Amino acid sequence: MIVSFSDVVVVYDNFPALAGASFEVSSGEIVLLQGPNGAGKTTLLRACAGLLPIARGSANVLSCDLTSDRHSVRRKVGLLSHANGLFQDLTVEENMSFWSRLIGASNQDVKTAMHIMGLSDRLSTTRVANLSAGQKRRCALATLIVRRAQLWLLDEPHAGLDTQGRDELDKTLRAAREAGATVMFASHEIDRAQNLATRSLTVVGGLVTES
Amino acid sequence: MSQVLQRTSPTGTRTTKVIGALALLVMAWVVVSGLILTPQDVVQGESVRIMYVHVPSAWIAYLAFIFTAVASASWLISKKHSMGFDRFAGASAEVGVMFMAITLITGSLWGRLTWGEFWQWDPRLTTTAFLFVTYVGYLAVRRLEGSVEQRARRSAVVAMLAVLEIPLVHFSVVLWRSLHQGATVLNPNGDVKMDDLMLFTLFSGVVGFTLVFVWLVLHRQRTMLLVDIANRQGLDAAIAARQTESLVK
Amino acid sequence: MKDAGFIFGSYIVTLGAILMFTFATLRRAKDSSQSVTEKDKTWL
Amino acid sequence: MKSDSPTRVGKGKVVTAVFLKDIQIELRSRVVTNQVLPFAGLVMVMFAFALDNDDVLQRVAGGLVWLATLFSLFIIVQRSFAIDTADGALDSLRVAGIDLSAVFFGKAIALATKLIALEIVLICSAVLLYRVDVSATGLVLLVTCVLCATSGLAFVGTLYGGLTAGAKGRETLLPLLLLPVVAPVLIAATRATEAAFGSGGAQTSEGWAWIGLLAVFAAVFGVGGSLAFGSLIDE
Repeated sequence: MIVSFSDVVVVYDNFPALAGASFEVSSGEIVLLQGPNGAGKTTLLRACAGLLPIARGSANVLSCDLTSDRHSVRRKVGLLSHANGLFQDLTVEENMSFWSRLIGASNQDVKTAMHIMGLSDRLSTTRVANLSAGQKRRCALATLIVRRAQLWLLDEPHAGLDTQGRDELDKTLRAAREAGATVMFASHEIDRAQNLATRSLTVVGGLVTES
Repeated sequence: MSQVLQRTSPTGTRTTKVIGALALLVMAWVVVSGLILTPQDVVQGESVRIMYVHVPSAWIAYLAFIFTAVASASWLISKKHSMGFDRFAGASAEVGVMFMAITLITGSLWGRLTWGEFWQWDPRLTTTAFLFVTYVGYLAVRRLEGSVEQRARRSAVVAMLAVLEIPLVHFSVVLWRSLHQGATVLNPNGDVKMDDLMLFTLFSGVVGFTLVFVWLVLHRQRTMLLVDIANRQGLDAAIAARQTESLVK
Repeated sequence: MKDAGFIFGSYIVTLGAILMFTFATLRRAKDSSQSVTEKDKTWL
Repeated sequence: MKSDSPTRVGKGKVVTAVFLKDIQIELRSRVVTNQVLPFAGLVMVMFAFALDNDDVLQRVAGGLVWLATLFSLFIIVQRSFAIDTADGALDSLRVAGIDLSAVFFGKAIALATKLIALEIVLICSAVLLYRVDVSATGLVLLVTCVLCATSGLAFVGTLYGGLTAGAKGRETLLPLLLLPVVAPVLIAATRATEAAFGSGGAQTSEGWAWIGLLAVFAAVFGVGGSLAFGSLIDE
């Protein structure tokens, strides 16, 4: 199992965002998380990345026990959250090279990722602050591609992207899967998402059910 | 017995009752003896009476911060990270901050009478003031949002940093005052000739304040546990309420 | 007594602060103990 | 595309990357250069208005330089972490699984660089506005003092800046936590600077005792900070 949650409770400021979530994800799956706003999808993804303390239950991601150690899992996952994690005053290229230097990725990987996301040429020397929302999202996705994570966690990756960007994203995720990665993503673009996913889970009221 | 106790105070036990009664008794004695029975000092005059509350509160304040540091270190070192250490550190710091405030106020009242000034830039005073501000900051860090474990980790680390900071503050102030011998005021502390009753009253003060400290920390720490438990039970209800959201759909 | 204001003042500050802290603590204990069972009060 | 995670990066590389990133952002956004520097310079002019006496100004020049540095420190520290929290980059740093003590040193060195730029301006303005003279031996003392004091300030600034980053009420919490800690730096750096300026007939040799204190402070919080930063910034 890549991810295995059992009765997991995650608390934000006395609010149980996850209220006993149980599910499993096995290797090579592309899992869609669907559910209304505030259902706990974002919390679920962040918890998988080892960013949130597990208040109750047991959580195991990539053979790391999150209840005792939330740190060793982080190197193995890639997280795309609502925020893009970019520095507004730096150009696309500078952002890319910062994040790739931190994880020791090669220049070739950076170039490839930028090419995939259509960020070469003029855009690469544009400051992130001057990009459109969709272009920022592409840049954030490019930093994620460079990571070569074993588990991809994406929070509404389709939001803000144009059709072409969405196609590229879907292609990228399928390629990652073929290379042996596992993907979990939340989306409200149900048709496109279901087309991409191999399985879908519904998150409501901090609980996870098969759908 | 415990039923009666519960009605008066849910955090009380027979031990705390005994400590509390003893504390009341000793404190009453300190007040009576300090204000009425003891004679005035040859050098300090009547102002020596302030010493019977000032010296014990200073002692307790420093003791409290040592306890906070030791409890925080124990929390960090212990494998289980027992929350008891964290609550103890927090309770001790709260009581310590209160006694530090008392120390600073009574000290400046005493200084006004003895030196003619409310404040002297003397190393001990200055360090005490910085210690006070540092632990007010520590309490502010404890109130930052987050889980019980986050609170414990953050505040334990901040307490350890305070342990690094205080000697540096003290040393820098000592060095500062020794190099700049500006307005040195006769420090009458060493000149006090205390008779037996005065010494006994001071000693009783230390005992009485220590009893008060123990009583307060025990109760405060149990109160913290009660609050944590109540929050946890609130969480149970919140989880149940959260789960019903999925049924509505 | 000379300087009585200062001397009584320091006693009042000291005892007053201790009493206020005591009552605040007891009050908070009472407020939050309503729902807590005897079993959880490990000190009893 | 292979799915093995990239090899772990050396600490030095992370320090350099974080340092360059912070400096690059400053060079682009010019917040310190265009806002903090003029603010600090203005403070020095205001002191001159308030004290309005050449002799007094010469005497207190050292203290004013370091007081203005401290006030600016709060602004620079908050800015330094605002760039990381603005678009969730701090989360990305956490998930990157890198050694957070490397992030601590990278940010501290960048902060120190900004502070030194600021202090040069402040000291120059003290020389120009307050008519302070610095001898050659005094200059050696002054440079050493700036380096030691700045490292200490940068370490504690980064440490407590990280603790309060993203917390509610950080604008007031940061000064509350930082002020008592930096008191030794204020005292020591001021005395050393006064000795270098020869304020009030102080000898240059008097300043070196204070340099020792500044160095100990920097060392203590350099080590303490690298140990504590990770657990403060990352819950």
